[in-house]
This record gives sequence, structure tokens and C-alpha cells, in this order.
Amino acid sequence: MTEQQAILQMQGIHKRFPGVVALKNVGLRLFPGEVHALMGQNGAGKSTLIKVLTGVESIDSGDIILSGKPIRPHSVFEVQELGISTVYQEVNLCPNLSVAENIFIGRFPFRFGRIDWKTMQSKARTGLAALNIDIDVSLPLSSYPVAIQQMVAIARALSTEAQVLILDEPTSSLDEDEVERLFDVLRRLKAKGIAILFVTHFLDQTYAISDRITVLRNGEFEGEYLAKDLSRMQLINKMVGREVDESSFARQAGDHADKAQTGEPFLAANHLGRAGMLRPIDLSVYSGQVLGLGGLLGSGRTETAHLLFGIDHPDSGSTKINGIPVKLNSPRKAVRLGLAFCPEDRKTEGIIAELSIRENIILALQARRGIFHFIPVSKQRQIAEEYIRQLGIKTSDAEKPIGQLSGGNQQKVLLARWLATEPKMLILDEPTRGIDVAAKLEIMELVKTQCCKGLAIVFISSEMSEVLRVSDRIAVLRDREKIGELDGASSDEQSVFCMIAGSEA
Amino acid sequence: AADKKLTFGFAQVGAESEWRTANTASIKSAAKEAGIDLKFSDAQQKQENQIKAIRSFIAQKVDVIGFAPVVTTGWDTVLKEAKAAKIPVVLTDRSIETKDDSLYVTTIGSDFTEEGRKAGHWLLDNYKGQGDVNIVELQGTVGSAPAIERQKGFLEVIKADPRFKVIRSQTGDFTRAKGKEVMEAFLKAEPNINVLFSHNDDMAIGAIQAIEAAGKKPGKDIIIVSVDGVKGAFEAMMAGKMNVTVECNPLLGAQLMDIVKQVKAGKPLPKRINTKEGIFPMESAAKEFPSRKY
Amino acid sequence: MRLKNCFHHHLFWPCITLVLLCLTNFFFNHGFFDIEVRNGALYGSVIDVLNRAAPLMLVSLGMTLVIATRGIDVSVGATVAIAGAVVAVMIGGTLVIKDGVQSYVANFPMPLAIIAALGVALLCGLWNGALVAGAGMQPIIATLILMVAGRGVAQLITEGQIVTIYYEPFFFIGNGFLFGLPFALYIVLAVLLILLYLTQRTSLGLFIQAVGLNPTAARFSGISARALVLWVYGFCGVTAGVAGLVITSNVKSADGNNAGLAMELDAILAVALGGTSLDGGRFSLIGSLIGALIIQTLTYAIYSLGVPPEINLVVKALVVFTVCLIQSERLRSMLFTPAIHLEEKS
Amino acid sequence: MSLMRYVNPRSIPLIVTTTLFVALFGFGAVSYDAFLSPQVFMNLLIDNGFLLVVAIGMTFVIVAGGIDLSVGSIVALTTMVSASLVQHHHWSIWAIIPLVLLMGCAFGLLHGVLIQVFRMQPFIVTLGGMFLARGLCYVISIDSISITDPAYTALSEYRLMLGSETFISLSGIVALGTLLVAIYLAHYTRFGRTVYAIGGNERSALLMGLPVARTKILVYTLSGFCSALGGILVTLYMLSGYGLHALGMELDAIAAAVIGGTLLTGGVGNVVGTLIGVLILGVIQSLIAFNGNLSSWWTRIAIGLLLFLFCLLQRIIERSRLGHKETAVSPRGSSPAPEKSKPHLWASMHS
Ligand SMILES: Nc1ncnc2c1ncn2[C@@H]1O[C@H](COP(=O)(O)OP(=O)(O)OP(=O)(O)O)[C@@H](O)[C@H]1O
Ligand SMILES: Nc1ncnc2c1ncn2[C@@H]1O[C@H](COP(=O)(O)OP(=O)(O)OP(=O)(O)O)[C@@H](O)[C@H]1O
Ligand SMILES: [Mg+2]
Ligand SMILES: [Mg+2]
Repeated sequence: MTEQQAILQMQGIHKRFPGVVALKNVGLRLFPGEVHALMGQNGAGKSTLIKVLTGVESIDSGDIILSGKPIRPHSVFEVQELGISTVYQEVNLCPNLSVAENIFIGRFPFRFGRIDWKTMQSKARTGLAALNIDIDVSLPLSSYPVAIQQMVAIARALSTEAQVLILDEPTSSLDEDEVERLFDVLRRLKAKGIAILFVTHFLDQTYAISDRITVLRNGEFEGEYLAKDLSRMQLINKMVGREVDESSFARQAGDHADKAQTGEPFLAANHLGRAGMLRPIDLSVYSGQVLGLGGLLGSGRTETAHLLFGIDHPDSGSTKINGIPVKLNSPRKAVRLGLAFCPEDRKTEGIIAELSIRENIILALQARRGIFHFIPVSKQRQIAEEYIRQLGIKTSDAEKPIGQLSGGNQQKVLLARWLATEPKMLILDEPTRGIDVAAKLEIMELVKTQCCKGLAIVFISSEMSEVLRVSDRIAVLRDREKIGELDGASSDEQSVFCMIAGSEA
Repeated sequence: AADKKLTFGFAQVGAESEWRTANTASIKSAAKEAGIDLKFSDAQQKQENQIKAIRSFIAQKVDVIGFAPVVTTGWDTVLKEAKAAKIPVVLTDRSIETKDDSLYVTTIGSDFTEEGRKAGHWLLDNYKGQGDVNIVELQGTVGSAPAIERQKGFLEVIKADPRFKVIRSQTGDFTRAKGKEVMEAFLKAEPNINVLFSHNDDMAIGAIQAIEAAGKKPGKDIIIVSVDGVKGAFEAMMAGKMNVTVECNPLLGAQLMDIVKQVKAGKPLPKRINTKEGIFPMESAAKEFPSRKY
Repeated sequence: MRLKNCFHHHLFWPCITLVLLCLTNFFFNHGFFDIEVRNGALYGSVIDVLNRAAPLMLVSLGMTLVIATRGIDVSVGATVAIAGAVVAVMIGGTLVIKDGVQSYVANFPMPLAIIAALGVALLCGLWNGALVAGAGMQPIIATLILMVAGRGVAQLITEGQIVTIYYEPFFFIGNGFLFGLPFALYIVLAVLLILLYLTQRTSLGLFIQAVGLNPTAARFSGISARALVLWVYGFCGVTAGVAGLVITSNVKSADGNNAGLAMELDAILAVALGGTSLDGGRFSLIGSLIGALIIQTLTYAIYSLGVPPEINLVVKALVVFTVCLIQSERLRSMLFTPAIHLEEKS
Repeated sequence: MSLMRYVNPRSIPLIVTTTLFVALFGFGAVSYDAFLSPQVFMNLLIDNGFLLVVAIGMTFVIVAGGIDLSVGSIVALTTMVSASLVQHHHWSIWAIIPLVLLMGCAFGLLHGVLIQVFRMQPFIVTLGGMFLARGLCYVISIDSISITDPAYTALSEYRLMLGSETFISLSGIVALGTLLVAIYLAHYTRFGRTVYAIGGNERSALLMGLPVARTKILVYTLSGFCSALGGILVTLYMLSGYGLHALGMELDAIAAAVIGGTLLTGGVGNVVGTLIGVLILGVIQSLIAFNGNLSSWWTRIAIGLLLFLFCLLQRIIERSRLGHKETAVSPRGSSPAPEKSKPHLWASMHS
């Protein structure tokens, strides 16, 4: 198998951005009929390698050889024509177009000299059905949550007859079931002889699907391995570049040292709800505790967070903070009351791409202090640098636009934004999305240490194991309704799913 | 007459100047006095709006249509519609270019070329200095009828005397602010300016301020010839800062209503009816000022 | 190293453009840089340009902020006219002749009139802001409403007349000189300093950029985007009002129909020439001032070169294109790097 | 509310706008006697046909996330070139029309290239184009040129009778034809959909491998073409060429597009909405013309107020719809049993 002709080969790729060398002498081989995982920490250069390969960014030096012929792609269009189909990190589709169009734009079916909408929609439905999604494909993409958008992006890539399929963190906002479905499809494609390049930060997924692994570290080629020859620990060590203690990846006893629920909750929501969004819900969040929100996609976790943070206005119920009734009608008010909210859709709701890292970090703190209590720039820089160090954000300096950071590092900056406000309660909606193993650990550590300092945390994640790991209590949601509460220490995934399934019956 | 009131649809150019405002006021009050039901429409200086207004007058079946053409060209189509609907048309201010004279009954108003000529003649007759006469010209809005025609008339006359030369000409858009701004630049670029010819009083008033700021005496160091005869010009003349203004009379309301009635009655009229207009040099300003209405 | 930094400064190319234009002026009119002292005031072409550019500079400052929030305000010209009308009507338009002696009567005290005019201008701005931030209309259409109706309001106030002001002290604003320089320049300077303070020594600048670049993220971070946008438009109204005062004072009269005509275009052009993107976000106040100066220098050049009025616009167009080409990074990189990439890149 | 469920949510803004237009027209009919005649409605098309054509081009540009300020000037230039060629050089109309259309395209192409290749801001580029085109008019002649050519006159006076008293002019017909072509272009061609994609997210469009550069240049070219076509209609409408024709038409065109539901941020809008936008501007003018009692300044204030009322109502109605977005967008409502509306994504999860 190894001696088979590689369909795609990259050699000696160099790429530098102003101030950073993103890729140094990187190579990659892709064989037909295999799934190749590209691994590396945040900022290792995975996405850059893909962009360079697909003509989004130009190469400084190096060769790309496709089916034995050297190519120098200049545009995505060109690359598509060559039979390479790509899903980029973050959803890169047009929110205003319908789902069907997003899948087929550029390759519309025509009939009588005009686009055949009917055929297109039915083909789109078929394409999505393969991923087990049944949605109205005539609605604009923006009416669906990120997860669906990600599936649509995948469906788009799958719908082309490509020989090479590249997926950059396609699973970052999918839950396990959807991932499984995606993998089924990938296996089918693999059997057809298609070469698949796959980026993920989930080791489980890597081992579940990939045959071969290329590891990048700090923009450099670390090595290429067969998946079966490389153990998890080895892989992590190669990515991180140092020995990591295996025990830190297991759930630890004592994580949930019983913190007594003494006294008043920090925030108590009583019958909080909004018609069409969330059935009235009772929640209490205690200082020094993590409240996990469990549930499946679309179960209403994000909606709960939005109501708590005043982004959407509840039309029933009430909220008390430290026993005092408050009316949370805007994020501004919430921020002033010591709440913080790290949204799930980093690109459109979180980062302000053109502003510098420093400005992004300082934003919420400054908003909390108001216009005239200005933090002098030197102080701002100090705070920014402090968090860059503390969270290990990989950047040359704090004045770089955040848009130029790798996805995971952007997420860390958002965390820094909220930690800088020294909140009393922190709502994290999918904070670990797109974050590498090591960093994920750090973030979980951070959640725990912050928690120990008396912060109240609401934690939302599609990865149930993560929720279970950090949560002291888990509120389980289903169909925009709270169906029960579990104790974090004594539950496992099985019990959560049982609860969800149980109330269904 | 026991029959219903006469309706007269009038499409005005706009309200771009004091002159125009006075013109509108005169027409409105005269209509009221004459017991004519006036449908007034303001075109905001756009020909297409005037055409639309005329169409809507036709749709409303008014008795007589009147309008002050923004430009002289481009009226045939809509006027043919009016003719087909048997509605007579009178023009004010200026005439239109058309091969078919039957499209309108008559034109009442001033003659811009004639105003330019009057200004030119006054200058030739009254300029006292010796040697070459350097004239700067403040034009109205580029392409507008008064600007083109006043310039034409003026140049036509001063051509007669080779001493008189227009050394600079620039548009001041008929406004005080632009007039001042342009004059400022002229004064810096040209050390010897003897005469200013301005296409309207407003620009002249602006220019006077610029001349004063440059330390010269308007009306003496630089002779100022202007057109319109608005109140402000009379004030400037009384202060000795402007030499002459050629009147362009906007108060033709009463005369217009008269004509409307005659048109309705089917009386024959000449194709052109001129309004009474004068020329007011500085000396007559104080006497005239109290009787100025606009 | 120093030189290179200055080369990459965002104001470098606007400045170069301005200098080039001035040199063009000088080439055709050698007196361009001459400045003499007359009646204790500086007198010369450069002073004229600065003085004339003052209203435009004021408006561009306000416009810069609006544009930074990803908005646009096409009603500034109308606001200029309204403010001018209010102040003119309040200060007075009566010339009384008693026994052959002319005397001027101010209807209201000047400070009151000025405050009223600025108040009305603020209201105009807030009205725009309310439509944009409150009702959620698109900025161009929200301000178009005032652009159309505003001139009507101005004419309503002046009853369609050009209201002449006969009150000496008021003329100082637009005609007066202080320490040899036109007073209007000090107004510009004051507004600029206030704005620089607000945007650099308070977090206003950061908030405006955040709202302009990503309103959702800004809101989620606890910035009340609505209030901010409301006040930014309000402020833009005030700067237009001040410009209205300067213009009115300068020509000693208010013309509801013509004051500030097409000023919105010039102001937007100034902002864009100064290097601020019309898509919102990063902005440069100084850049906008330079932009305004570029426009005024160009206008002045057209007047003093003796360009025939028929081709004014052609000249203006060519200069605008040239200026943009000079400022186009893309063109420079195409000229100075051998590989020309015309293909699609972002 | 229940009715809402059967219409495509994307067409709701259009329905709102159309309804408001009908209401406005109805208001005129109730207030003024002669208003409710078919001819008054036809006049809207006759008098605004050229605006519609220009606004259609503008709609494409705005949907692609740009703006074109040069349209009014190109209209003027077209009238001027046509008039000068036919009157002074005695060209045939059939030679002039292709020529001016080509000229319009060339202008648009120039804008497109400057914007796309040199990354200049559309606002400035087209503002420069606006100055240039208008300036060129004056270079040809500062005075207006009257057209007496029989072919032009005949076309200008052509009337298609629709019944005994009602007629429509050539410009109305051409405008409607353009509208049909534009609908086809916008919704049934690759070009049209790419325009929407670019407006939605230019970077995504690039990453999806769409021909962004070519399409953007084409969009400006199309706008130039529409302006020239509109210019031909104006030439016929006025039978003259004049440098001051179509002054400020760019704002009317933008307003028409925006009132019709096009978002200036790009990606959203459609040409049928633009038609309604044009009709609304026309009705506002007609209302004022029929009133006939407004002074010049009240005319302006009234236009502003009507525009304001209209846009405000539009917003309020859309807002209240947005309040129920969930119900409009996805099947899960607050009232029906949630069990039924369970999305299918996880339907098989525990089987
Ligand atoms: N447009 C850009 N300008 C400057 N630097 C960039 C740009 N894009 C990426 N970089 C830098 O290149 C490096 C590699 O980034 P890349 O996005 O490839 O990382 P990644 O491996 O995909 O990380 P992640 O797992 O977080 O997505 C980072 O240091 C990043 O800051
Ligand atoms: N398979 C599906 N079919 C149709 N609609 C779906 C599907 N999955 C999710 N949705 C839509 O997703 C929306 C809920 O997503 P949202 O992300 O807001 O909920 P959530 O509970 O926060 O989910 P998440 O797990 O992503 O945080 C619902 O409006 C629902 O219409
Ligand atoms: Mg990446
Ligand atoms: Mg969610």
C-alpha cells in the first residue's frame, strides 16, 4: 500500500506571513483510498498548509505534485477543476443563499438555459440525507445553527466528484452521532479510492477513521506515521513536542470534591423562558461550581445561555442574582452585573477580526468600565500580554489582528476577554471548539481553577465527556425544555443519554 | 360666470433662488386674486419632474397648463399629449425650442440674452477708466439657460470694443458662498481686475465680500455689474459697493393670470409677451429700494 | 528603518497627494505659497484654502465617526442649511432705515441663536441616529429622508428667501482672524482635539470600531451599540451644524436651498481619501482632515488655473482617479514586484 | 399568523412592501378624483421607466456589496452623446444606440477594473466616474441639444394603446422587458447567483471557487449598460441631450432599490422589489402633484415624510415578523406539541 503512487505530494513548502513563518519545509503525501489525518497543535500550520495547497494563499517556495504533474494553484476555482474539494476551517459559505444553493453554486444543474431549482433542491436533499439531515433546503443558510452549516459545507464538498477531499476540522461543532454519520460516508468514499485529508483535534476521531497521520509542529514537519503504529500518547508527545503525563487525560478522582451547596445560589432563574425559544426553566448557578448543560444539538442550550445573558429577552419568569431580583435585558447589563458569556459562533459573534489581540481582550473589560474609565494603552498591553502568557496564545505580539491567529488561538483570546473582566459567573458555550488536546486540557484546568476561586460557571459543550468531566451538576435539556438535573460526580454518559431517551418515551 | 372655477396647473422650476421664490409667490397670490384654482407643482430643478407634473395635470384634466421650462429643449412629446387632450399651454420665463409652434399658446417672461446685452451696454457706456479693461465673469450653474444666455448677450455687446476682455470666467453656481470662493481665487491669481460681471446678484454679493477682504473697494476699484435686481443688490448699491443690476422681473403673476383667462376664452395672443424690466444703476438704488418687493 | 516606518504610515499617501496638489498649484500660480500680513491677518492662497476647507473639515470629522460605525450620513448638507437658517433667522434679518440712517437689529442674542442652531443640528443628527439605531433602517435611506426633507425645513424657516444677517459680531465666526489665522480654523482644531481626546483617551474609539466591524460581537461584549450609534449620528449632526454656522457667518446670509449643497459627497470623499474604509472599522480623523484639504486644494487649483468651467468636472474626476491610484496599494505592489497577480486573491 | 406559514419567509418583505404600495395608491385614489384611473398607474411606468432600468442595474451592484454613484451622470452623457451624434453628425439611431450602450458598458468596465484590480473603494471610483461622465457632457456642449430626428421623434411618441384611454410608452415597455431579463439573470443564471454569493460573503465566495473578480467587474459593466439603456429612454423621454439631465438620479436609484428590500450591505435584494421601490417613489410624486397646494419647501418635506412613514411601517411590520422568527423559519412553534416538531437530525439516535 505504501509503495502505491501518491496522488498528491507536497515537498519543501515554505510560507511566511508578515512577522511569522507559518510553514517551514513541510511535506505531505496523500494516497488514494486512504484517510490521512493532519495533526498538530493550534497554530501549527495545518490550515495554512491546506490553504497553500488549494490556492487560497500563495506559496513562497516548494512543490505540489498532483497525479505526477507539478501544479501551482492560483485560485480555488483552478484547484476544484483539478478534482480537489475542500471544506475550510470555520464555515465558509454564503449565509444569504439557500442551503441548496450553497451546496451547488458554481455547479448548478441547468435546464432550458436556466437554473433548474427543482432538481437542485432534490439533489441537495439527497446529498444531505446521506449525512442524515432532513431540513428545508430552500431556506437561507443563516437560519440554521453552526452545526447544520458545517454539515452543509461537508455536503457541498462531498457532492463534487473529487479525487481528493480535504476537511479542515469538519467536526468541531458536531456531536458524536453526526460525526459517526460523517465517518460512514468517508469510509464509503475511501472504498471508492478517494484520498481524504482530515484535520481534527479529537484523538478518538483520528484513530477511528485515519490510516496515516502527518504531524506538524510549529510550522515544521514532524513526521508521517501509520495510525496503527502510533499510540495516542506518542501522538500527543509528537504534537506537543514534550513528554506529557498520561494521567492528566483521564478523569481524575477528586475532580468533583464535594463542594457543599451552602447558602444562596449566585444566580437563580425561576421559570425563565421565551415563547418559541425555550420552555420556562429553573436553574441555579452556585459560586465555585460548574453547572453543565447537557443535551443534544438543538436542545436549547445556546438559547438558555442567551436568555441568561440578556441577549434575548425572556417573556416569562424571573432572575435573581445573590437573591436580588434583576432584569437582564441586555448584555451590557449582564456584564455590569458580573456575568460573562463566551459565544459558540466564534467568527460572527466573538472575535472582531480586524482589531488587534490586545483590543479584543480588553473589549469586555472596557465595556464594563464604561467609556470614560479608560484603561491606558500601556496597561492594556500589560493585561493582554499577561493573558497571552497565561493561556499560551501563540502569537508574535499583542498588536496583531486577531483574524490572523489560528482558530484555536482565537478561542483563547475570547476566553481571555472574559477572564479579564473578572466575572462572577462565566457562561461558556462550546469553549473547546477547535482547540487542540493540550490547550483543551489547559482550558479545563482553567475552568477548574477559576471555579476554585469562587467563580460560577455554566459550561456547554457538544462533547458530553467534557461536560461530565468539569461539571458539578448537569442540567439536561431536550427539545428546549429542561428535563432534569444530574449530579456531575456520580453520572456518566450513559445516565445522561438515558435521561434524554427516558423522557422521550 | 356661474360655471366652475378655472383650474390652472403650473409646474414651477423649483425654489432655487430668491428670485424664483418671489416668482412663485407672485403667481400664487395672483391666482387667488383672480379666482383661479391653482394646481402648483415644484420640480426641484429637474426637467423630468416637470414632465411628470404636466402628465399629472393632463390626467387631472385641468383647463390650462403653464410651466417655466427648466431647459428649452425636450418638451415636444409631453406637449403633444397635452394638445391631444385639448389643454392649452402657456410658458413663462423662457421659450422652448420646437418645430411645432402650435404646442403652446404664448410665452411670457424675460429674455436672458437681452439682460446680458443690457449689462454689456451699460458697461460700454459707463466705464470711465483708460486702457485695457480686464473683466472677470462669475457664471451661473454650468449648462443652465440663464448662464448660457446672459453670457451670450454680454459677450455679443462687449465684442464691439476691443479694450474689453474677459480674462477669467468660472462658475459660481448662482450662490453667494461659491461666488465668494471663486472671487477670492480670482483676486489671488489676477492682480488687475477692473470689472466683475456676475450672472446673478447673489454671486455678486458674495464676491463683494471677497473683494473687501482682499482690501479693495468694490464698486470703485472693481466695477460690479450684475443681473436680477434682488433686494440685497439694492442694499449693496446703496452702500456704494455695486454699480448696476439689470432687472429680471419675477412678478408676472397678475399678467399670467390675465393671459390664462384669455387663453381659456380662446382669444388670440402673440407668441411672446415681454415683461417690463429696467436697469438700475447705483444712483437710483436708494429711490427704488423701498418699493422693491423681493 | 525610520523612513520605512513613515512609508507605511496610513497617512503617508494622503499627505503625498496633498503635497503634490499644492506643488501643482504653485507651478501654475507662483503666488500660491505667498503669505502677507494685511490688517493684522495673514492673507494668501494657502490661508484661503484652509479657511474654505474649514466647514468641509468639520463635516468630515463627524462623517468619519459615522462611517466608522459602518454607516453613512447623506443629510449633512441639509443639516448645514437648517443650522444656517435657524441662526440667520434668530439673529436677524432686518435693516431699519430711520431718517436716512441705517441700523441693524438682532432679534435674539447671538449666543442664544448659536445654541439654538446647534441644538437643532443635534436634533437632526439624533433623528438620523434614532432611525438607524432605533428603527433599524439602513443608514443611507434613513439619512436620505432628512436630506430631502431637511432642505424643505430650511426653506420653511427662511420662507424661501436668502436671509441676510446684519449683525457684525456674528461675522467673526466665519470671517474673523485670531492671531493672524482664520477663526474657523480654531473651531476645527477644537473639534479635532475633542475628538482625538474622546477616541484616544477614552474607549470611544475602540467601541466605535468594534461596532463598525462586528456589531454582534460588540453587543455580546457588553457595548450598547445602539446608544453609541445614536450619539455618533447626533455628533455628526452637531459638526454639520457648526459648519453651517461657519458658512452662514462667512457669507453673512443663509440660503436654505444652496447652503451645503452636495457637501455630503465631498465629506464622504474626504473621509475616503483620508484612508478610512467605507466598510466601517478603522478610521483616521487626521486623514479625513487631509482629505478635506485635498478636495479644497483641488477646487482652488481649478479656480486659479483658469480651467474653463465646462471641464471643471473632468479635471476633478481625473484628479480623483489619480489620487486613488496613487493610494492603491495594489497598484504599487504590481508596479514594484515583478510577479503580477491579477487572479483572485483576498 | 397561520397564513404566514404558507408563504416563503424570504418573500415576506416584498409582500409587505407591495401591500404598503397598494395602500399608498389607495390613499391617493380616495383623496383625489382622477387618481384611480389606469392611466395614472401607467404614467408611473411611463414617467419612471428609465429610473427602473437604472435602478435594476443598481440593484445588482448593491446586491454584490458595491455601490454605483455614476449612473445619473452616465444617463446624462448618453443623452448628450446621442443628441450630438444625431443632430450634429446626422448618425442613424440604429448606429447610435449600440454605440452608447457600448459606451455605458465601457464606463462600467472601467469602474469594475479599478475596483477589483486596484482594490479601490467603489464609492470613490464611481464618484470619480460621476464627475467624469458629467464633465464630458459639458465638453460636448454646455447647452442642451434638441433632437428633431424623425426616428427619435417617432419612438418617443410611440404609444401602445391598452384600451381606449390607457396607453403605455416605449420606455415603459423597455423597462418591463429589462425587468424580465433581470429576473432571469438574477435567479436563473450562474452569474446572478454568484452576485448574491459575493454580496453574502465575498471571501466565502472565493473559497467556494466562484469567479469573484470576473463577476464583480461584470456587475459594474451591467450597471453601466443599464445606465446607458436608461439614458436612451431618457433621450426618448425628453427628446434632448443635456448635461443637467438626471441630476441626482443615483440617489433615486439607490433609494428605489433599498425601499424594495435590497440591503446595502449586500447579498439581499431582488429586482421585483426594486420595481415596487420605483413605483413607490413615483406614487409619492404623483400624490404631491395631485395635491397641487404645496409650496416648494412643503413639497420636499412631504416627500421626506412620506418616505419616512413608508420606511418606518416597513420596519415595524418586519420587526413584528422577526419577533416570531422562530415560527416562520423552523417548524417548531410555541403552541404545537414540541414532540411532533422534533428535528430529524438525531431521530435515529437511540434506536
Ligand atoms: N493571514 C495571516 N496573516 C498572518 N499570520 C497568519 C495568517 N494566517 C495564519 N497565520 C499564522 O500562521 C500560523 C499557522 O496558522 P494556522 O491557521 O495554519 O494554524 P492551525 O494549525 O490551523 O491551527 P488551529 O488548529 O488553531 O486551526 C499561526 O501562527 C497564525 O498566526
Ligand atoms: N437535524 C436538524 N434538523 C432541523 N433543524 C435542526 C436540526 N438540528 C438542529 N436544528 C435547528 O437548530 C436549532 C437549535 O440549535 P442551537 O444551536 O440553537 O441549539 P443548542 O441546543 O444550543 O444546540 P447546540 O448543541 O448546537 O448548542 C433549532 O432551531 C433547530 O431548528
Ligand atoms: Mg486551523
Ligand atoms: Mg448551541
